Amino acid sequence: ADRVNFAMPSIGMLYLPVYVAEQMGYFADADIDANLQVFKAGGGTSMAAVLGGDMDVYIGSTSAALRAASQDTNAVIIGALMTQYASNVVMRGEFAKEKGLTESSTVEERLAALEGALIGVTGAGSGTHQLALYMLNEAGLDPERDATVVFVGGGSEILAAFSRDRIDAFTLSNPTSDTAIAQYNGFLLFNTAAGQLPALDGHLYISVNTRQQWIDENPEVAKRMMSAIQRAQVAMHDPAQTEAIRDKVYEAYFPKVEKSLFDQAWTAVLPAYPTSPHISREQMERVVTFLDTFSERKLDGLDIDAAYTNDMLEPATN
Amino acid sequence: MTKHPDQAMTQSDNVTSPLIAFRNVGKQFIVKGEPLQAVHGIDLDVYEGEILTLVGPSGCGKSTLLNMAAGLFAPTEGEVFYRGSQVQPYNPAVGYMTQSDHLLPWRDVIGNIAIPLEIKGLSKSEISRRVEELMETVGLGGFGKSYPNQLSGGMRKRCALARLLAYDPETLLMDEPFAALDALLRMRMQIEIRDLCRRLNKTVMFVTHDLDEAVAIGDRCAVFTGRPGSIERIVDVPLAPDRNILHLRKDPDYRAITADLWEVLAPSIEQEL
Amino acid sequence: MTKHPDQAMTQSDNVTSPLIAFRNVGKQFIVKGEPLQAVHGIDLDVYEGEILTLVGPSGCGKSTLLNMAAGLFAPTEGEVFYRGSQVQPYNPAVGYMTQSDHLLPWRDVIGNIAIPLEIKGLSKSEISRRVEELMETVGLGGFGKSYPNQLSGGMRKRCALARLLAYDPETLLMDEPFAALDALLRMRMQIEIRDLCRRLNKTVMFVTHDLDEAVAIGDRCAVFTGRPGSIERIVDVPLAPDRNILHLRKDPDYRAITADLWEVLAPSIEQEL
Amino acid sequence: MESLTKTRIWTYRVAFLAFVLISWELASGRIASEFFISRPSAIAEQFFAWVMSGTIFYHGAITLLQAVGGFLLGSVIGMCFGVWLGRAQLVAEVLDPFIMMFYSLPKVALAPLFVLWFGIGIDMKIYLTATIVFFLVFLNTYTGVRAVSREQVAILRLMGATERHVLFKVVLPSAITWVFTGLRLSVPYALIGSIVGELIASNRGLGYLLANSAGQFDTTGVFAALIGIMIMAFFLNATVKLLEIKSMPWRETNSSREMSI
Amino acid sequence: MESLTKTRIWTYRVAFLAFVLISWELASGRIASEFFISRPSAIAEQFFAWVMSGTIFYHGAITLLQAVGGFLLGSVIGMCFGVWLGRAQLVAEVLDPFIMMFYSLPKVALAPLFVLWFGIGIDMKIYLTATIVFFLVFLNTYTGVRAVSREQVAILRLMGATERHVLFKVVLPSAITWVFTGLRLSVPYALIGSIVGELIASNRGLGYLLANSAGQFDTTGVFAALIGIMIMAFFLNATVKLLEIKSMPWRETNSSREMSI
Ligand SMILES: Nc1ncnc2c1ncn2[C@@H]1O[C@H](COP(=O)(O)OP(=O)(O)OP(=O)(O)O)[C@@H](O)[C@H]1O
Ligand SMILES: Nc1ncnc2c1ncn2[C@@H]1O[C@H](COP(=O)(O)OP(=O)(O)OP(=O)(O)O)[C@@H](O)[C@H]1O
Ligand SMILES: [Mg+2]
Ligand SMILES: [Mg+2]
Repeated sequence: ADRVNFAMPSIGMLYLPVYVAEQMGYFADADIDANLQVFKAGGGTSMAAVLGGDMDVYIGSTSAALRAASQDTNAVIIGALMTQYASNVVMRGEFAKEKGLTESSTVEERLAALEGALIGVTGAGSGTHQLALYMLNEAGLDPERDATVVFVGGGSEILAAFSRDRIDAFTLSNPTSDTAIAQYNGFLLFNTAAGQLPALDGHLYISVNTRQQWIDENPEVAKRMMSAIQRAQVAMHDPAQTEAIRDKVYEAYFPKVEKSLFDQAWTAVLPAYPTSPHISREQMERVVTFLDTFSERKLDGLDIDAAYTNDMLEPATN
Repeated sequence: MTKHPDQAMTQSDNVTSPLIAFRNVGKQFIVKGEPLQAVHGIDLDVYEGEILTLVGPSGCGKSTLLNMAAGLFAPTEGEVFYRGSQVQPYNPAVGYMTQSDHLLPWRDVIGNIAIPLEIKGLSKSEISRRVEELMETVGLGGFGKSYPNQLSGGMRKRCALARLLAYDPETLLMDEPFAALDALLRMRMQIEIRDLCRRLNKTVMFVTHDLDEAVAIGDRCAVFTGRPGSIERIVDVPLAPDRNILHLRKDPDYRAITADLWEVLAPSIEQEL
Repeated sequence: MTKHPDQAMTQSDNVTSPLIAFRNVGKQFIVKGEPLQAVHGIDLDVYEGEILTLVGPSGCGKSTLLNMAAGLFAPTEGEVFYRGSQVQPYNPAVGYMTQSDHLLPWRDVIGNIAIPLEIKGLSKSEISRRVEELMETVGLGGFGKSYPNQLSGGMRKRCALARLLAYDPETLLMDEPFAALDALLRMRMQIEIRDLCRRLNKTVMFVTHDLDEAVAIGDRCAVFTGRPGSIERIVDVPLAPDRNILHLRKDPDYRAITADLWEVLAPSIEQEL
Repeated sequence: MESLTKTRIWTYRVAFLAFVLISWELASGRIASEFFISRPSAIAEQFFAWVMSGTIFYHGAITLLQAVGGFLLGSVIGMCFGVWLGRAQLVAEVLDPFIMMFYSLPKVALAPLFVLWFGIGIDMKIYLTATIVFFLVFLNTYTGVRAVSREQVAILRLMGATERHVLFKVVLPSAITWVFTGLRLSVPYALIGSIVGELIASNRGLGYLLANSAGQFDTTGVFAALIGIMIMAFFLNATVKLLEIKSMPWRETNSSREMSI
Repeated sequence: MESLTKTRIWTYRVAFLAFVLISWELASGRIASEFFISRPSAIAEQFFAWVMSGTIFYHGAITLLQAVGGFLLGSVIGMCFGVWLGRAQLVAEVLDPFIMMFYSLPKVALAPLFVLWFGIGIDMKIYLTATIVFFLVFLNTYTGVRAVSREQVAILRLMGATERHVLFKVVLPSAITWVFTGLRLSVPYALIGSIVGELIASNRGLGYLLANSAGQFDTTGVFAALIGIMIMAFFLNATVKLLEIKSMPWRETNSSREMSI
């Protein structure tokens, strides 16, 4: 079997197809020996490991790959893993009530409610941070003056801060959002995984990234890997299999999470996954535009066409 | 002379009862797990107002005896009494000028001499006045700002002596205090000490290797035998209490006692002669 | 006696040329930014095979002179020569027994005495044989495993002395080596040192405060005046080189010289008499 | 002569710095991609831009406040504990393994608890920093107090000194080299603590600047923030050193005096 | 009597531990939610399960390997540098600010560079740990060497000692207390370094176990992993202490001997 080293920023609901392919034996079927490594140090470090040659594939945010690609490295995106901005936005129940929000409030009302809120995100420059900035921007609020964005670290820190009312809202994926809602009286402001923010519907959030050299040297392995991932994406959406797969992934990766919470999260996050890793140029352009909206450093030097390829996918799905 | 209240007149405090009493005292150290008997069977009385000198071979336990009188450690046999009560750790009635000077290296001469005065809580100006005086007494005038490592060996000793005098205790334990001083200075210091004791009724235990000194300064002299140390003889010095140390060298009595001591201490050499 | 090759016979190396020569030597220390003249205008020759004793008031610069002979620091005026060439830092031809013992606290007596032998690279068995011998010489037999802080003051000195003898240098600088020894032991050591020098033609500079000792042991005696130190007089000791130190005390010549020295050193006291 | 060696030292320092920077500039893009190591000129430019806009001062001030606050808190408590346990042997023996074990915990793993108890404000970062500094100062102070000469203590005791006298006249002066080594060890860790605290939760401070740049994969920004941290470290270190010299006048005499033995 | 105080110390330790654990157990669910502080009984259960399944040994062994490897590497280099710079004053003066500044950099910020240069294997974690340990050992050794009595060195020099003799017979023995304090300071940081290295990138080791539990909001697992780290710290610390006593026989004599002045 060919060994493929996956660098992943954390263990979470954002990388399910990889877990599925691993647990369901899709990788094995494709004659791939998958080695999953956690890089808590973040996307930059993961990308560094891939570019340095220690790791082969970085499963993570598209923005990390794009940044690298725009700075003279041969980073390349070879497939879409998740095509929704699956960081949900949860607000303190009290705060939401004060702002007069209900289940039926419109997107505009919800956005406007962010005024004056203390919004917790994981880290500076992270996907959750960008989402917060995006929402404030959409709401016509100045992120410096009309609200405060705080970097609170990982899920535990965010929950700790949220439980003590130290932040008013946060953006983070399942199951943190589910926990906050269930245990700490949170109000689900936006279910982005379900595409509730129209402008971000279909956003290429998580992708399969590698270095050009690797696919040049191992085109066959890359193709087999991508087909296994695609197989996983398809299987997850198959109503006949999805529950069995869910339980298997739960057993292997999330045994400590409350089962009902996990099931809920699975259902919530499923729509965020496409059934094909195919990437369109329009998707790429949207990501670039999105990033350029907030960052001081623009992605000027980026050659979009060189930064991604669908060549590793089976032609049939194109 | 200030008496420490907790020490004063506890019991049968008449003229003949000794100030310091060693009763069948022995001390055993443990060196690398093996016992080492430093002194044994010491019976010794030191009376108020007298100067008792201790002479004996190197390593016979003279310093050990002073340490016990100061309460640094207890004897392993027998008992040591001070004014009738057993000596407890850190006997505050005694001042101790140790064999090594143990000056504080981070304080200059003034600072070192000032320590006991600071502990007593004197005022700044009072302290500096006293220190100045003491520096003159021991001949360190002008060296107040030198640190111990900038002094000569003899000057360090004098600094320690000044510190002892600054403490001004009831009883002085002095372990070879004048060993590093030149003959002239040494004689001056001997006079100073005798004078001090007579004037202020201090009691002194004084260790020396110089038999002339032992006789010149002492009212009595305890002679030790070698290891394990014990007292061979206690020699009375029949010189006048107000003797003039300057003139002693030509005093026949003085010479006789010194020669006598020599014989007690170094019979082997005397035989060879 | 091994001669260090880089030291040997550099120039006019005849009998009358001195081994160590101080030429108009002065030394100034800086204390708290202010200059302090320790010694000045010292002219002194030390000849091979002789024992030169140095006496003088405390703080007059005797140790300073030895330090310069050992090359610890250079004089601020004049020059110090050893065998005709200027003394460089760490003169390897001399062994120095310093005023403080400076034993290594983490080595026991055996370990401390062994240091120079280890540096010379002797074999283990040779080292332990020599150390055993030296411990007997200085009377430390049985204390080999004690650490310095478990020794009495005099025993520490003896340990330092044994270390010096183990080094076995061409020239010995000794700063009050016997100050903490009792009279008997002291005399034994004096005999030992004189014997050593006569047998092996060692040269010795010997600081002491004991005038009797200075005369008993010395071939010549340099007398210092007080600060800033300078040499007042160099007294020849007209005693036989193979004198018997044991008998000296009754030798009239010896007494005369001692009394003479007293007068040089302490005219003030003599006046009072 | 004093100032001559000073100039010489500074010359060497500048030469060394120049050497490092030039090698870096040359290596960048050749030996390693600029994406990872940036280049000194770009970093300088970025840093200068931050200086001009005041960004660096705004963020630096907050980090400094936290670092100094945590440093003071941690070192004062560390010293007190060190002195106390140094004098109370039994308590020290009992507590020693717990202190060591507590200190082996990666603070990052305790982040949720810190957030829970101290929130996400400046105080949390100060406590975090203090926690880190405490240990370094404590262990050095403790060792220093244990190393105090028992003889000197005994001498003072004989003069009727109380525990307070012994402490201030012997124990502290003789342990001071140890204490200051602990303090100097702590300077870098105070800054690291402050920055790690900012990485846990904040929206300002050099740690934020760092994370923000890192989040945007802006290596130049990362290094510019690190330069800010290093400059701060330099000045904090210099301050502690100055304090050290001032507190130990006899040390200076010791090293500049000629030795006589 | 020796062993009597030993038992006493252990009794107190156990009592202290019991007190902490019971307060924790009681606080859990009352003062703070179990979600954040878990409870000792649950942690013990989890830890025991890991012991039975061997999980803790598998992950612990790797963390230990890295910690010990990094500790040895860092401390050896730290000692060598400390001794060298301690004897070479000028070089020390020149390099001092750079060393301090380098050490104020949060290692986490340098993670990408570490990964780039040393990969993500065990060696990267060893280097990271060594980097952290180096500084603590270096600064203590350096100070220790600077504090060596110049007089003792001079005495040996006069006996014709070479630099090597001086080093092994005076400098090292007299700096050894300092060196060991540096080593004891480093033990916790070696573990922290190893774990931070695992947090940067890994799929095994206690750091992974920690991250894995944290990722699942399994506070019990987090604490059980921390317990593993603490136990390791305890034994490493005990080892260093033992070594310390063995290397300084005269110290023991010093503290158990009766003092005479
Ligand atoms: N702390 C100690 N531990 C072990 N042995 C000790 C200790 N102090 C002294 N001794 C031993 O006790 C004996 C007596 O020592 P002490 O210092 O009392 O002698 P001393 O009469 O003062 O000798 P000196 O005239 O040389 O100073 C010596 O053999 C010494 O080795
Ligand atoms: N390292 C130093 N720094 C400053 N001053 C010093 C230093 N060493 C000695 N001195 C001063 O130099 C003078 C001579 O000192 P030295 O030690 O040579 O005297 P000495 O003749 O050996 O006296 P003693 O008989 O008391 O040992 C003294 O005044 C002393 O204070
Ligand atoms: Mg003694
Ligand atoms: Mg001298």
